[in-house]
Amino acid sequence: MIEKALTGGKNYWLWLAFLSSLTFLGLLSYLKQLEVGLGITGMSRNVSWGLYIANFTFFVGVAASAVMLVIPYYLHGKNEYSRIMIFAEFLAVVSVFVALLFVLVDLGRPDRLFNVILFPSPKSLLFWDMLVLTGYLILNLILGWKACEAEKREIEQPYWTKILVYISIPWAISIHTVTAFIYCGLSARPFWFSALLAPRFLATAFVSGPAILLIFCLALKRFAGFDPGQNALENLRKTVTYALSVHIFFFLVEFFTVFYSDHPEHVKPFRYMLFGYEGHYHLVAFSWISLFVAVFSFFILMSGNFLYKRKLAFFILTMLIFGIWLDKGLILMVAGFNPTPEVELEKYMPTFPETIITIGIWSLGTLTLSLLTNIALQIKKSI
Amino acid sequence: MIRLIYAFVLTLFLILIPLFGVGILGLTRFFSIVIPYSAFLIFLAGSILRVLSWVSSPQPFKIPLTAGQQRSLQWIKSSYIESPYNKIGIFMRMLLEILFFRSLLKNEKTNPHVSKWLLFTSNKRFWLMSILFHYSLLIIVFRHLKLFFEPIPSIVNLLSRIDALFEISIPTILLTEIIVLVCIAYLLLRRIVVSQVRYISLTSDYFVLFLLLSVVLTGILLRHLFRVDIMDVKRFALGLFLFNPYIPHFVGSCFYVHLFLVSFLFAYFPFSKLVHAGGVFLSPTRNLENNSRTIRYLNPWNYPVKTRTYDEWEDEFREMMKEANIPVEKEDRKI
Amino acid sequence: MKKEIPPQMNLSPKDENWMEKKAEFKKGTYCYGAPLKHQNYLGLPNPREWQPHSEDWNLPENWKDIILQGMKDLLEKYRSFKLFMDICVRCGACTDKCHFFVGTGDPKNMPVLRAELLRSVYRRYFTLPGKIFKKFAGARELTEEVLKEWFYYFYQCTECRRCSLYCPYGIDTCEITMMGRELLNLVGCNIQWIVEPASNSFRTGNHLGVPPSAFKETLDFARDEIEELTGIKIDIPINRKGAEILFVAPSADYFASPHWYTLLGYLMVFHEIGLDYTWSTFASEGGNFGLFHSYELMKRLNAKIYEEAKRLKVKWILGGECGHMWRVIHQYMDTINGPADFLEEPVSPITGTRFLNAKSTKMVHIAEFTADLIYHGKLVLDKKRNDKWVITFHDSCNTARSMGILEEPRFILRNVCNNFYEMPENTIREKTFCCGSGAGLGADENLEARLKGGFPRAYAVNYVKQKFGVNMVACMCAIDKASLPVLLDYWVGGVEVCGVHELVGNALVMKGEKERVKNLRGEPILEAEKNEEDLR
Amino acid sequence: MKKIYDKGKTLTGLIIFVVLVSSPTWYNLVFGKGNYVPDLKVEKNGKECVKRTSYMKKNHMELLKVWRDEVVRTGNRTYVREDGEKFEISLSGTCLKCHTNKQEFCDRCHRYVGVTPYCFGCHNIPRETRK
Amino acid sequence: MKRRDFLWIVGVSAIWGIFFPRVLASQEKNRDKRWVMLVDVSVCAKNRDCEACIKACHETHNVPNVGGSKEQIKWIWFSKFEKVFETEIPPIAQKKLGSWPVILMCNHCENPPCVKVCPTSATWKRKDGIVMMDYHRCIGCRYCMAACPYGARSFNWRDNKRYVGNVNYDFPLRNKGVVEKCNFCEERIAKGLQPKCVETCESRALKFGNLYDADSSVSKVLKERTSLVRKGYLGTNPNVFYLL
Repeated sequence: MIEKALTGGKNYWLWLAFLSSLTFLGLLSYLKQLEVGLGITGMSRNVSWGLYIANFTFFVGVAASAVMLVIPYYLHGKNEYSRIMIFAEFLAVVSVFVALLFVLVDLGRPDRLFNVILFPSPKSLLFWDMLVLTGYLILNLILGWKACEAEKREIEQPYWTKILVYISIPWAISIHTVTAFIYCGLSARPFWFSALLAPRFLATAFVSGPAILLIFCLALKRFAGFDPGQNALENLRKTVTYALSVHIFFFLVEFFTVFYSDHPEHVKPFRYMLFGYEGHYHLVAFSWISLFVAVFSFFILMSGNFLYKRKLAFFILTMLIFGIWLDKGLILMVAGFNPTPEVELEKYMPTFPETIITIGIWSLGTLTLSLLTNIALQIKKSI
Repeated sequence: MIRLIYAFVLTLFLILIPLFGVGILGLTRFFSIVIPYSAFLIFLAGSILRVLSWVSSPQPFKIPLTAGQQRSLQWIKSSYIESPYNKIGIFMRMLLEILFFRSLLKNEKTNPHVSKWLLFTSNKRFWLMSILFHYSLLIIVFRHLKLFFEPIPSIVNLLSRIDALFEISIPTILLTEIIVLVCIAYLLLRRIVVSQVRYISLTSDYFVLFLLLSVVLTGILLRHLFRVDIMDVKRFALGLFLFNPYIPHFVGSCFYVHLFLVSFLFAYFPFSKLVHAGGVFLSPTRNLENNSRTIRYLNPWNYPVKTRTYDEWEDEFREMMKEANIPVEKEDRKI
Repeated sequence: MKKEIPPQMNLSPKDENWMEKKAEFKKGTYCYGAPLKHQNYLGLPNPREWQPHSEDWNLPENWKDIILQGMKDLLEKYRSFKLFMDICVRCGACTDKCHFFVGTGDPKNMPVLRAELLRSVYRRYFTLPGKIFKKFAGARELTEEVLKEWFYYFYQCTECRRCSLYCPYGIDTCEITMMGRELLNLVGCNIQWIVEPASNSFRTGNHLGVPPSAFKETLDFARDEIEELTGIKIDIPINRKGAEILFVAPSADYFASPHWYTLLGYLMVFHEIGLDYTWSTFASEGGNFGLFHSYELMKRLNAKIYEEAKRLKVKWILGGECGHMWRVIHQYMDTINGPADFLEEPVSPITGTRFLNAKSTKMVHIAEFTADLIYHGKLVLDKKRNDKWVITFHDSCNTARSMGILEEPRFILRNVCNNFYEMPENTIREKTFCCGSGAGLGADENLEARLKGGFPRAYAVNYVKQKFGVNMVACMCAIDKASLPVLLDYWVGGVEVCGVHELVGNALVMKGEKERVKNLRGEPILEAEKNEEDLR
Repeated sequence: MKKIYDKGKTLTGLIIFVVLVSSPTWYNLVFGKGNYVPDLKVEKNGKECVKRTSYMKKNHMELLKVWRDEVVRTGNRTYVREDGEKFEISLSGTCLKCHTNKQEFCDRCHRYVGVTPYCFGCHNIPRETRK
Repeated sequence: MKRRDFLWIVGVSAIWGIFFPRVLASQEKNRDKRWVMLVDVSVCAKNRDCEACIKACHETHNVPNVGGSKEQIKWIWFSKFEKVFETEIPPIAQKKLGSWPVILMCNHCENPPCVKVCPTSATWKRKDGIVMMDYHRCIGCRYCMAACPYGARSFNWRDNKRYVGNVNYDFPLRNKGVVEKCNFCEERIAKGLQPKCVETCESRALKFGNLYDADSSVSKVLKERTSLVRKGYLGTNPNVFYLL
């Protein structure tokens, strides 16, 4: 079945070549990072996590969001998603894969990776995150592959895949919850130290994941001549809209709690993020962009004929995903580490190699997704 | 199943030989010098003779297996690797075959299915395990060169370092150690579990796997448990190849078992199915061009045979042909 | 589904020691021995009347020595044989690739085991470990039982080479089977369905033993039939000296159905383009059953083509739709009976295309020839005339895996019909499944084996029938045309078989033709039916 | 031997094969170091070793690993030998007291057998002889 | 040793030994030691330019001097009182104390957040209260840095060995990619010595001792003098006390 990934026209190959070269550049930069150390990144003693972990968080969210299709499709038997279910599963697979890669490149000693398994420490959430993420990856790989195979051979999926589907639903929630727990269990970082962090993560995940899938489907429709079905797109739009409203609501709740209580440790990072703190305005523009995009696109998305204006839809969705990425990525990291324990403010700016590595991983993810998508498309075409 | 047991017992027996010979009889000289030298000689001579015996038979016909479009009309895209028509195509085909096990990659299982009759499912796992197995063995052999070369070529050190990519325990557990064990276990289990393969398996098939397994296991034991004085081992290894034999003192019986099994493997090589390593280069269905209509291929033993000539044939049918107004040879001549 | 999955289709053989299991000659699964008359005519060794199922095979006294000496000779003659005896690792990649194994579930039909039948004896008498360790080295004695087993299984292999495609060392069971049959021949163990056509072919020039006069009659009949269909009276040259091209087709094309319609197709195309060609009564057969018997017989039968080309002073040779005929021509003819230096490099007189790939052998496949005509727009084709059919294409093993002629017929088909669908990808092109009757096994007495062996092909046809409504299988092999109808009728039903050139003939718009209301089969063309409906 | 077909290719292949399998011989002959056996300098200015030489030759890495874990993970810094003699667990404090020259002791042998232990990355031993 | 030998002998256990050694080293509850450090802020305030302890510590432990960059590595350092105890002291008192230097180091918390989060137990709490770092096991995930409320942990962003001035060959260096921090001079304590910083401080601003030993000077001092801990409200229960 894998060989189907290698059938395609000239544009397809150009696309693959483009992604491969970006991946290759990323690989080169990573080799450089291995040689020099993480010093080539913009991370510092005070902001010790940056772009990599930001992306990790974001992609875990995208992976978890597959559940927004799985639940209606498998639990409620809504068949709108039947044509794109496989893509949701592949997107989940690729996202977990990418998320794990981001953790890998963030490690100071990747050669000791297996210590996590050799010396398991159940107290550490990173240990659990490793477990749930690899579990989710395997689960979705099996599900996606079996679905593809069943489609290709025109046979029923084996009954045990159904059981795996049921397992995968709480599992999807768990991966993002555990990822949120990594942050919100730290009393040292008041910006993260909120019970609302996990729900907020899930809300943003259910915006970004379906939004990516929506763009993906629109692109497939436009470039690959594959029709996902108008109902599926419409439902995705609704999912994004509702999740977006919850996201905005959660943000306001957090905003209220922090500023009404006026707890100094909690107020400081929020003030730094939204209004600047002691003359440092690193995040202000990003924060407002993220907020504005969320609110603005919420109103646009509410419109029923949103999907019919393709260019607008592309634009709005891209902006929205970017806004969410800023919110649970960059801002989460920088505001989490600022102010430092000694009440200093440390700016974080990703460096060039760091960005190249990040782009490399994105490209590798996109490459994998393209290959998988092509397999699925070829199968759909051949039957 | 009985074949599996034969093979297992045979392997155990082989392991016992050096244990007995060195451990009880103390024949260190025999096992550290005589055995390796004779094994190597058998290996070298046996392999060469085996290849020579193959090439002493000609390949009378050009019988490539075409797995793709032939080169015919210019506007039809021909598959120059799958159906090669020149040396480059052959080279590519053999390269892919030998380096990437291309034919095995194509493998797919045929399964009976109640309503669909047949189902073809891809079987890339077998390919993956095979290729990992072979490359691991290659790297392991390469790693051992550090014992035979002084100074050690940097490429050998580099490879060893890559093999020790993950820092697990001291001495580092190597990637190939794990991979090769997993692969042998897979290949063995496959022979036992898959009924088709179990049916065709001979004692020697199991035996080779057991032999390799015991070589690998004793090697791992030597690295991690029953350690040896590696300086002494290197001195021994270098001595062998410089015809200046040296009997290692600071090694245990595990070392002798390893050495004996490796020697046996080498000596066994030319007489076993392991010769596929050389034979694959000679396979006429893969290493010949599909151009037999373009260039005449010669068969050295092509001998004349008794055919039925046209004249003989016309003699039998002439009258009939004339009646039917079919032109005939002799008749024409007469007129 | 018309038929349930065959009960014997169990691909998980139960544990047993295959070396100790004898071959069982069950009626319907083996072919009859060759009649004495034909053995004698060809001068084959140990001629006698015999049957495989009889206890005593009347082997010569020293049969064992003959076989072992023969094996030694073959090992010295064929590197392929020697190599394939040594390098198999029994990895099992080939096991379920054989249509006979899939269809019968008989584990000895697994290609590796078919080879092991010979290999076990080879080990015993030709290798050191085998001589010493015997059974433990996988060796066994050559006994009469083993010989019978050889006979049973080497005449249950159609030499289709599908297993070889999957073998990591390219071990070719076809070669093994050929060697096995060579050896069996040394002690006079042949089958009727191979020796009789071979002897006929040797005597009269064609398998069916058609004498020249009958050959001419049947071509005249074809001429009349074409006139009836198209209103055009065509000319069919026979034994015409100085023609540019000698045309050689399998004899079934002019005596069997549905081959016959393919013949009409050839004739119409040749007439339409005004080809300067001739048939030959001497070389009235392209097929070569010697291939299934022995090197020597193959060479003896093949010689007539070049001889006739030389006699008729043609420039080059064109070959019709046939499978094993093309294996011989493509991979053997030039080597065994060449060089054809009295001929010229083939050039299409119509398009000027030089057939560079046939530069030395000087023989061109008709699919290559016609595809070239169509590509250059030399034929006016009306695809609608084939609309009645939903067509799929069956690659013949020999042309697919020994020639690589895959695209040419597909190109032709796409140009002569509107409804063309491929069978599942695991069963076409180089992965094609045999019809189950190749390599001289198309007899009646072994019908059960044939039907089982053809099962995977029937599966694929059934698949496209269910899915696309396929009702016509096109192919380019005379054996296929003969065996597929029986096979498909049994397993699938409602699917017919035709040659590629039958469809070309249907679609061909000839200059000056009358309105075509019937296709080559004499059935109304769908289009015509529609017109009638419109009129009503 | 009878006639050999494909002589050129086969002989080339066989020559490559022979050259490869005999490479240890000619490589060592060409580079002339085949008989080299490193000479290890031990200055016995301390007591006798914590373990027998034969044991240390084979298992020093194992002992160092155990020592490492004893010190780092359990905080135990004393090693008691079977005969009751006590030693401080310390690479630099105990081992290097006798084996004063890393280059001529550790490195020589490690280089000879192609081993690069990662210990010395952090447990730095100065270039000059340690006293 | 005995346990290890046993493991090697039994084959199955051998594999287990490779993969899961010493996973479940249980922490003993009944401790007899709790090392604490007392920092007399008022003494330091009199010697504002004194960096003797920092210099001595960093030299002893081969702490690279990366400079004031973002990749700085520090085991012991100082900051201003108003930054360290921002909310602990009323603003009016900050007028006097605010600019005082405060010596900072790892607090070796009784309830260390960094230990909890470490996915490989590369950092753990010893029986005597010292929060230890195992450089052999650290994978460099920097989760502990995120969890530490005191900024006590530094990461080797690159190979910093060239920044180590005079190498102390009795103490290891660190490779790139691992986290490091103050170890309360456990290697000196083992020999019965005081931590280097304590030993170096001529004005005796630093005191070190066992809190569970009622007779120790630190117990006595803590009983009598007012002391602060950093961010006590987080419940980490630090073992570095600041005397006012």
